[in-house]
Amino acid sequence: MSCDEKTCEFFEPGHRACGGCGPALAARLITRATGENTIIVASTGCMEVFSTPYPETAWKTPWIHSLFQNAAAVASGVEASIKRQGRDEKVVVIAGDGATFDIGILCISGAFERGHDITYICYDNEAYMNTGIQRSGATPYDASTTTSPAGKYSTGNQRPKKDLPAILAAHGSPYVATTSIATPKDLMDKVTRAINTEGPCYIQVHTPCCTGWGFDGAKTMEIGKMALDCGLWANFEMVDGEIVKSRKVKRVPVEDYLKSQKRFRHLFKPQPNEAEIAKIQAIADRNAEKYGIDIKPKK
Amino acid sequence: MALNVGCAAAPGKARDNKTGSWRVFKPEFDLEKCNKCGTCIMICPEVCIEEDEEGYPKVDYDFCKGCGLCANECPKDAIEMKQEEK
Amino acid sequence: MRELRIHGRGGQGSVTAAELIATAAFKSKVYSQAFPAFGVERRGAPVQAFVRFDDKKIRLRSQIYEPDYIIVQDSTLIKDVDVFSGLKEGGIAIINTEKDLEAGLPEGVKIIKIDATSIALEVLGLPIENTTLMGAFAAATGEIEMAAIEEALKERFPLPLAEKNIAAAKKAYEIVKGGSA
Amino acid sequence: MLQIMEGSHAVAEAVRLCRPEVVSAYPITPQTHIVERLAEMVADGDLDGEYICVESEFSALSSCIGASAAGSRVYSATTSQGLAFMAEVVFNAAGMRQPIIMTIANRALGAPLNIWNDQQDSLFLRDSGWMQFYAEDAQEATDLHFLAYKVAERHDILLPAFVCFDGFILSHTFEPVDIPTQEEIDAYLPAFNPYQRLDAKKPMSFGMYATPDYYQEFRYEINAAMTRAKDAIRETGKEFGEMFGRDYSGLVEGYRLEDADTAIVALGSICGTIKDAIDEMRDAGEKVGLLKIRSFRPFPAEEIKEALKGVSQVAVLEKNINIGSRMLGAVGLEVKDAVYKSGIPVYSYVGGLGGRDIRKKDIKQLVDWAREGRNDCFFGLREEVL
Repeated sequence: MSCDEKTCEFFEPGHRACGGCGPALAARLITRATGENTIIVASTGCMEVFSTPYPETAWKTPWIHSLFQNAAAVASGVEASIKRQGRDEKVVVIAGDGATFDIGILCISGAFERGHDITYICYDNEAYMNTGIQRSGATPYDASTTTSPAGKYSTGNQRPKKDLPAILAAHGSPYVATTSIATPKDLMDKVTRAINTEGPCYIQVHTPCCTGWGFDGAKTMEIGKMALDCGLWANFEMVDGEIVKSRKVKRVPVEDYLKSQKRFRHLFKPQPNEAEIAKIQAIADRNAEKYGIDIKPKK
Repeated sequence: MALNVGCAAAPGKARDNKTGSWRVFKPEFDLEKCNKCGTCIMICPEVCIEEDEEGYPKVDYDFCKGCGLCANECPKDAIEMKQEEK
Repeated sequence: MRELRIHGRGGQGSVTAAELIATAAFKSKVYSQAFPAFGVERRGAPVQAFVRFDDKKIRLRSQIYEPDYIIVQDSTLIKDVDVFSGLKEGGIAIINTEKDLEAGLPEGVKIIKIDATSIALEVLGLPIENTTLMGAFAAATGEIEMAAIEEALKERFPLPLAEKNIAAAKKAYEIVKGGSA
Repeated sequence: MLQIMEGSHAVAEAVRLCRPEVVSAYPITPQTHIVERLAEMVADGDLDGEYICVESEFSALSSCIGASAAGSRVYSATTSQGLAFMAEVVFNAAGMRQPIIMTIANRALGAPLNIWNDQQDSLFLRDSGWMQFYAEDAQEATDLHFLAYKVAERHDILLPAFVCFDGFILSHTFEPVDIPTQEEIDAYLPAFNPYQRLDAKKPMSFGMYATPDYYQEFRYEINAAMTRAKDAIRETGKEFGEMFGRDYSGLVEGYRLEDADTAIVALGSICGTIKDAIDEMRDAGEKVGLLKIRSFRPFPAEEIKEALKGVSQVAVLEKNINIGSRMLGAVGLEVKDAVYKSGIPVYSYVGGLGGRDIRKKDIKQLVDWAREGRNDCFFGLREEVL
């Protein structure tokens, strides 16, 4: 099938994502960047379920799903096979954060250590959304999920996000980047760069989930931008393990971002929990330092 | 329809699922305000807005779920979400 | 069917010896089967390996409890392990020893004592006597031909090493044939 | 040409002759010698394929799915804990109808940890949708790989297959094996012709999910393919026999069953020992025979019924335990079902677990037990430690 000349879209309408779905937008933007000569390997997850109820597939490029945790291994096999056949399709994994940060990390570690020429893209909606919003290793500090509920003795998820970009960079990945559906051009540019970089590359896309995080689907991009603006999400690039570029922002405090989502609502009821908000602010501050995202005032 | 071996399928059937019926609010476009920036086209998670012959956005309401993302992101406030008349 | 049980210690090449004897037997137009006493024994621990010989295809898969022949690669095993267990009346035991062993040897079997370690040291420069004992086994039992041992060793080892092993096996073969063992 | 070699190396030779394009495996005793030899072959250029040195069995079979779906003939091997670890992928590969061939060097499952032979590992996956073939000796293990690829890749079958051979007892034993030439195997086994594959020129989605509207039909279809596999095995096995003189047209194989009053039923290498025991019993005037099940999946119930129709009792020797089942062993249960209407008593005897040696005298004891009507017992138990 050739590229639709007018739109070059490889993700079709009719899929069953929630209105305003961040991952659906990510799927669309990723496939625009990867183009027709790409084989997509998917993990089990929300995106897999909303896009491929038999016989309705939303994917116009070759696509394969096997299990929750084995996308990186399946991709290894696809890559080995097409290499052996002398074919030139790009092999791109698209998997959720649960499949990536938690259950699939063994397969990912193996695939990255072996150096397969694949691009692994994690759509990070910061919890297990397919099964009903349970915490994952990507869930941010203090977010309330169904397995890390805020309660009388808890302020929600008690651990910060796992630093997966650093872990995969430490595997010797030539190109690791983070991006967001709130920055579509950045997302597509990074995907393009990754698929054209030899070796195992990793991209983590921030994909706000209106249902899981508790906000109106019209605000999916807005929430993404707020995460960038407060520093709880940073867009950066790592080449051969070094951070080489990051998206600069004039940072704002984290409160507005937290207030915008039900998963953080407990931090403001009955009155703002200053101590916890300060801890989250500290996470943003550390991100800002680590990734160099602050716009420095001109001297 | 015979089953395809191994639960595989060729593209094309997703369009059988007309998600437009999910819609509660409908985006209405004020083309007077539109500057043809293409933001709404680019960011629609349903891939159901395309350019018309003059470069203006054209919604395929068969699939628009009425999420309002386009209206929220439109830099010219040219899109208004109106309650669907049923 | 004739059966051989090899007693050795981990690292002495008992399994290799069994495989080489089976290979030599196969090359002597005999059906053969070689297998280790599958274990997790580490270097130095007592181990066993088995070989069967027959003029027809071998189907039996159990371990060997009543051997026609035994090879004891290290005489110190005699006090640790009942190496003679089940050895058939009139069977042959080939024991690698430098001492003149007398005590603890069973009656009604043929005992062949040979100082294979000294031969291996002299010919190979290494105290690895498994291939040397193949020569002794060939001479004592007639199950395999010396020419087949040569062929098997040449297949298994690169040439200079194969030649040395052949020389060691031949030396043991001649000693046993000559009755001086 | 008849050569003497280790069973694992014979299997590796067979795999090489099948020209897999992608091999992906993880080391585990007693399977390791196969994949080590294949890695050597790739390193030396004797096998022209990709060898993926994966970090786990889970990835081994997962990458096989990817490579198979992308259009390559693939191979893997494992056993026991490794097979259990990849169990989720085992079901998935079958459901995705990828004709993957995997050698299982049968070994016990822990706990307790045990590296020795029995057949609990492959048998626990009997409902996974993989064909399961059991080899009596290194020759059969070798030949079954050619057969397995040929059956699995048929477009009317498209099922993966285990070629099971007993760990250590076959994998680590040196014995004579006739290894065909490349020309012979090329003439028997055509190049892989995928039914459908991942291909940018003809995009398709593989491994979609099925709602209650479709799932059951996919399970119906895989079972229908497994049923069709019986004829496919007969045809390809017969063809193999015509080309190589070793006939595998039967899913079962009888040995001295004619006029037997007692039949022993078994899988795998123990059949050799049983044949020797039967010869001795026959010499002593006892009418005993063996029915070897070569294909456990698909299960040849009709052949079993036919083969056992004249006997008075059946002793099923089980190297597995079907814990908590109505019958102690999984094989006995199915054999009993196969002969149900005939009323012939079928007894299940479990032994040889975790590498416990089985001797001719044990076989003779089982025949006696069957004649006495004893059922559902272990043999070779060390009563003194119980």
